[in-house]
Amino acid sequence: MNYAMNYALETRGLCKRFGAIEVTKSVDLKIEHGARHALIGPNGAGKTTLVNLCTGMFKPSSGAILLNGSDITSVSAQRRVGGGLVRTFQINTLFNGLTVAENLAIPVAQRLGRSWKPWGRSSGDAAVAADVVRLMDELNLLALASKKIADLAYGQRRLVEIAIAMALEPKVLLLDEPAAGIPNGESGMILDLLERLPDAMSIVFIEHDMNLVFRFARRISVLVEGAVLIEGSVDEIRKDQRVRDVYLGRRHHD
Amino acid sequence: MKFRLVPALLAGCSLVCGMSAAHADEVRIGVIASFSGPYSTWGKHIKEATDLYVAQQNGKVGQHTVRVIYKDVGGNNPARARQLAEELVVRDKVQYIAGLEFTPTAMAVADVATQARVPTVINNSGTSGVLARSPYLLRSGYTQWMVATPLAQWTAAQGAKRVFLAAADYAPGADAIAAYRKAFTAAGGTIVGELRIPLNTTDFSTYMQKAREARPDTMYMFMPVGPLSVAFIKAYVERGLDKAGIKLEATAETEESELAGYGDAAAGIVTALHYSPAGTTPANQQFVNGLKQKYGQDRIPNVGSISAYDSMQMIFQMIRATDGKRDGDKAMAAIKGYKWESPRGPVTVDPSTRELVQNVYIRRVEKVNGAYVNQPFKTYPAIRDPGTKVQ
Amino acid sequence: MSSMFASLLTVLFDGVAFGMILFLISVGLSITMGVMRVVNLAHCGFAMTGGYLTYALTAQMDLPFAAAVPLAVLGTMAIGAVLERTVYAWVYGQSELGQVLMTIGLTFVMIAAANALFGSSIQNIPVPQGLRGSVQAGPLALPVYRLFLIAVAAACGALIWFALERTEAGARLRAAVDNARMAGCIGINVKTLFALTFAVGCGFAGLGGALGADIFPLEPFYALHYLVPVLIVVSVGGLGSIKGTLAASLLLGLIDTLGRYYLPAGGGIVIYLATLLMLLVRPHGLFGRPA
Amino acid sequence: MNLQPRTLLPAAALPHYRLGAMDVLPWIAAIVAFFAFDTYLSLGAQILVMVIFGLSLDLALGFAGINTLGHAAFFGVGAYAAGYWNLHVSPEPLGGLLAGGMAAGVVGLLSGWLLLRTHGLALLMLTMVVTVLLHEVANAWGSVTGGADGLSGVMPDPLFGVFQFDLFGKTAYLYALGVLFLVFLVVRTVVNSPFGLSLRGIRENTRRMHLVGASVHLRLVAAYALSAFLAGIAGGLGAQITRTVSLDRLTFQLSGDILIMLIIGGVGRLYGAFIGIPLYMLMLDRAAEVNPFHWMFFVGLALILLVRFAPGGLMALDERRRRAAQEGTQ
Repeated sequence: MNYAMNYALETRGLCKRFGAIEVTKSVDLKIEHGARHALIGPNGAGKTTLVNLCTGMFKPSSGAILLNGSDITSVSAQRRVGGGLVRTFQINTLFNGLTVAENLAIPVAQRLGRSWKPWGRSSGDAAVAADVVRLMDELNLLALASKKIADLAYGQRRLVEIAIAMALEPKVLLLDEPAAGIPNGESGMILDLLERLPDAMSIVFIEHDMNLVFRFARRISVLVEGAVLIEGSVDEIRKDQRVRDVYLGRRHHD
Repeated sequence: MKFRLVPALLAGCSLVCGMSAAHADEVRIGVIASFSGPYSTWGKHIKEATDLYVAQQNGKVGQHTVRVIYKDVGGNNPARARQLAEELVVRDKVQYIAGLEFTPTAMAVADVATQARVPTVINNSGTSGVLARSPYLLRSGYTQWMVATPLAQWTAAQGAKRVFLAAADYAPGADAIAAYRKAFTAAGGTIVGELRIPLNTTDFSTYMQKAREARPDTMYMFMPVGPLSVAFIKAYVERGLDKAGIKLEATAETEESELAGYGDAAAGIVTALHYSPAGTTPANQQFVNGLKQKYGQDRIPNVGSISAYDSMQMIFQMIRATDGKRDGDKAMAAIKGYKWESPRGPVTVDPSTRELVQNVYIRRVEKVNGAYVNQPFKTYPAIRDPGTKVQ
Repeated sequence: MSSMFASLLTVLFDGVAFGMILFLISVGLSITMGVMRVVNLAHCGFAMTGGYLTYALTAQMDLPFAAAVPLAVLGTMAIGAVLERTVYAWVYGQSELGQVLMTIGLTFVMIAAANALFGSSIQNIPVPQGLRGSVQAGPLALPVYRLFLIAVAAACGALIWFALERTEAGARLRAAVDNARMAGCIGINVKTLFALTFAVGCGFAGLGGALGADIFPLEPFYALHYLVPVLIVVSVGGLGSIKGTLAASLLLGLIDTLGRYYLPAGGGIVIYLATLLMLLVRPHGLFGRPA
Repeated sequence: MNLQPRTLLPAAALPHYRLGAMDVLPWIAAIVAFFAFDTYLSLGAQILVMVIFGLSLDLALGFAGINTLGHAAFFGVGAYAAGYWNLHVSPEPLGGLLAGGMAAGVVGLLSGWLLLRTHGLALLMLTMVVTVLLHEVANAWGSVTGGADGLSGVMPDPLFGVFQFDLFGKTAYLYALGVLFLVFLVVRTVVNSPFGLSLRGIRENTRRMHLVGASVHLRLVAAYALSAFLAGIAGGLGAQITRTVSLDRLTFQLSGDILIMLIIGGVGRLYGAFIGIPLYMLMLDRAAEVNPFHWMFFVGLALILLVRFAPGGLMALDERRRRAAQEGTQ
C-alpha cells in the first residue's frame, strides 16, 4: 500500500438502486482519522441509506467501502462491528425489556469476548461490570441502572442508544441523527456527550440541527438526491451559495 | 397463607384414603377407555355396555358388590394408559382391569398386569400375539387373523380369482393383509395388488385408481373405523369401482353407528366379523334390547359394546371363581376353558392361548326397515386365532 | 401405454380437485392472516361450522342442498363476524403466542360444541342426485361432484380476485393490508372493514367445509385434523396472496396425489418434505412479501 | 478511578435470579407431594417429565425468543432414542437418558441450522412441518420405531443398580425429580450467564444484536440445540417411566399442548413451567374424572379468558399485582 494516508472510512463510487430508483449515486466519501464529519442534506437525500451501506445493512449495487484501508464491501454487518465500525439509529433500537445496565453489559461483554460464556453472572466478571459502571458514570446513567428501557424518558433512551455504541469502543462511529426528537432545550445533553468522545475516534454524524452541526463538525458533506453536492470545512459550507440554495434555500426565497 | 394450605391438603387426602379403605366386600373393576378426544365413540359404547351388564346382574356377584371405576385415556396414548393402570391398582385397588381400545395402549398396560397380578381383559386390539406380553392378559375382541381368514375362504368359495388388498399402514393392517393373502392363495386365488395406506391420508382417489388398474374382481380393505373408513368407501363409490364390478369386502369398518355417515355408499359391502347386532339369538336380543331400553332406541351395539359386555361376563366369572378375593393366579386358572353363550354366539376361552374361540359371521350391508344394517348370512363356527399359531 | 397416460390424467385430475378444496378452505385464512396479521389456528373450525350447519339444514331440517349451502355460508359468516368483534379483537395487539393460545382455545370450544350438538361420529351431508355419478370423457371417468367442486372453487377464486382488484372495497382492503394506520387516517373504517373481511374469509371456509365434506369427513375433530395442510397451503402461498394460495393449493394437491400414486410407501412424507424445502427457499411463501 | 462495581450497581441493574425463599418452595412442594399423595406418583412423575419439557421450551422460546410449534419433535426423538437404546443397547437408565438427549440435540442442531434463518410465522410453520415430517418418518420406519404400534417392553434396569422401578412410581417420581433439578440448574445457569444475556438481547432486538457484532444465528442454533437436548432428556425420561414410546410423543398436538401449558405459567420466567404445567395437567386429570366429554369446552374457555385477562401468563399476573402494590405505596 503506497497511500500516503489511508482513511478511517472511505467509499469509492458507491451506488445503490432499489428497482429503477437510484438512491445513492456514486458517492466518494473520505473520513479522516479522528474526524468530526457531518452529513447534511434535505429529507430523502440518502443520508441514512449511506449509513446502511457503510454498516452492511444494505448491499451496494456497485462501488467499494474501505475501513482503515481494507476493503469491507463483502464483509457481513456483524464482522464490520468487530473491525471497529459502529453505528447508532435514528429511531431508538434498544433492548426494551432489559435494564439500562444490561443494555450496556451486552456490548461490553461482546467487546471483551465474554459473551459466549454459558455460566457465571450475566455481567460476565468484574471487568465487564466495571466497564458498565464506568460507562454509566460517564453518561450520568448510574441512577437509572436498574430501570427497564420501557420505563425511561425519551431523552434518556437516546443516551442509551449512543451509550451502546460507545460501549463497543469503535474506531469509526456513525451517528444517525443523535439528537432526533429531543426538545431544543435538552439537546445540550447530547452535545456534551459528543464533545467528550475520545479524540482518536472518527465520527460521522447525520444531523438536521444546524447549531449542533456547526458547533461540533469540522468537515461537512452535503448530500442532495443521493449524490455529494459539496464537501468542505464548516466555513466553506457556511459560505457556499449552492448549499444555501439547495439546503437553506427555501428560507431565503420566502 | 401458603403454609396453612398444606395441612389442609394432607387432611383432605387422608379423608379420601380412609374412605377408599372401607367396604371390604366391594370388588372393583377398572375400565380404561377413551371418553374424550377423537375416539370418544369407543368410550361411550364401552361404558354403556359395561353399565348394562353390571345392571343386569344387579351389581352383584353372590354377596360381593361390584363397582366399576372409569378412567379416560383420551385416545391412543400408551403413556397415559400405563399411568391410569398404575393408579387403578395402587390408588383404587382394583382387582380387574378392562377396556383398552388400541394395541399400543394394551401393550403399555401388560407389565402393570404382570407386576400387580391383575387379570386384564383387552376390549379391542386386532394384533395377534398381544396376549403373550403378560400371563394376566385376556382379549374379549377378535384378531385380524380371526376374521380375515374366513372372509378370504368365503370369497374363494364364491369363485373370486383376483383380489386387491388395501390396508392402513400399521400393525393390524399388516396382519389383515397377511391373513387374507395366506388364506386366499391357499384356496387357489391370486392377490393382484397390495397397498399400505398412510394413516394421515385424506383423499383416497389415487389409491382407487391404483386398485382399478390392477383389475381385481374383489377388493379387501382394512381401515380404522371412523373418518378414514368413510372417506375410503366414499372414494370407492365415487370412482365407480362398484359399477366396474369390483366387489368391496371389509371387517369392522361398516359398524352400525357409522353406517349413517356413509349414506348409500356402503350398500352391498360384504364383511366378516365375530358379531352382528342383527343376530337373532335370545342372548343377542336381550343385549340389544337392554341397550335400547337403557339408553334410547337409536342405540345399536358395535364391536366395542360386545367386547365390553363380554369382558364383564369374563370378569364376573373370575370373581365367582375366587369368591371375591384378590387372587390373580386363581382367577386366570378359572377363566381358561370357560364357555358361555354370548350375544355373539357360543364362546370359549382357549386354555392354551387365552384367546376366544368364537364364530365368525359373513355379513352384507343391507337396508332393513329403512336403515342399513350388517345382515349375517353365513357362519364359520368356532374359529381359533390362526395368527397366534403362525407367529 | 395409453392406459398409463389415462391413469396419469386421472391422477392429475384428482390432484387438481383435492387442491381446489384446499384452496376453498384456505383462501379465507390467507386473506385474514394477511390483513389482520393474526395467527388464526381456529380457521378450520369455521370450515367445520359451515359443514355442520349444512348438515343440520339438510339432514335434520330437510332443506334442499342448493338452499342449505348458501344459508350455512351466511350462518358461518355471522358467527365469524361476532367472534371477530369479540375474542379476536382482544388479541390484535398481542404477540403471536397470545394469538396462538387464544385461537387454540377457541378451537377446543368449537370441538366441544360440535361434540355436544352432533355427537362424535361422522355425519354425512347428502349430495343431490344430479351431482352424483361420473361422466365419461374419452378414456377417463370423471366424478361429477369433483367437477362441480373444481368449478365452484374456480368461480370463488375469480370472484375474490375481481373483488380485490376491481372494486372500491377491494382497493380499501389492499390499502389496509399495506398500512392499517395509514388507511385509518385517510378515512377508511378499518374496524368495519376487518370484521367484514373476516366474515367473508369464514364464509369461504364454511363453503369449503360444506362442499368438501365428501373428502374431509365431518366430525368434531375436523377443526384440528385438517389444520396442518391448511396452514401449509397458506404459508407456502404467502399471506394475503390469492394467487399464491391457489398456486400452493394446486401444487400441494398435485405433489400429494402424485407422491401417493408413484411412491405409495413414502406417501405421507413427500408432501412435508416438499413444504420444508419450499419454505426454506422462500420463507415468505411463493407470492408473499416480507412483513 | 477505583470503583467497586458491584457495590455501585443496585442488584436489580444486572438482575441475577438470586436464590431466595421462593426458590425452595417448588422443591418442598414436590417432596411434600411425594409423601402426601403417595398414590398419585405415576401422575406426579409424568407431570415432572412435562415440567422438564416445558423448561427446555422456555429456554428456546422465553429466553432466546424462538417461536416454535415444533418442540415435540425433540421430545419424540429423545423418547424413541432412549427406548431404542433400552431395547437394543443397554437397559441402564442413565445411559438411555443421555442417548435420548444426544439424539434430540443432533436433530436440534441440524434443524436449527436450517430453520433459524427465518423468523415469525415462517419459523412457526417450519418448526411445525419438521415435527409432522419426523412423525411420518417414525411412522414409516417401523423397524426402528415400531411404526404406529410404537415401542413397548422398554424395561430400564434398577436406577444406580439399586432402585427398582416400582408399581407405585416411587422410584420413577424421585428419578424424575432428580433429573428435573439438574435440568433446572443447567437452564438457570445458562440464562443467567453472559451467553444467556446475549440470548435475551436477541429476543429483545435482533437487529441491534447484529450491530453489536454478535453472531446471532450461531447463538440461536446453540440455544436451540441445548433446548432440544433437554427436551430429548425429558422424552427419554418419559419413555423409561412409562415403558412405552408411541407416535403421539411426536405430534403437532403435543407441541401445541406444551406451548399452552408454558404460556399459562408465563414465558421467559424460569418458573412458568413449574406453575403452568402442573396446573394444566392436574386440571385435565380432574376434568377427565368429572366429565371427560366436555372438558375441552372448559379448557378452551379458560385459554380464551387467560389471553384476555392475563396475557403474559399467571406469573405476569403476579408481577403486575406486585408492581401495582409498589406504585400504591409510593
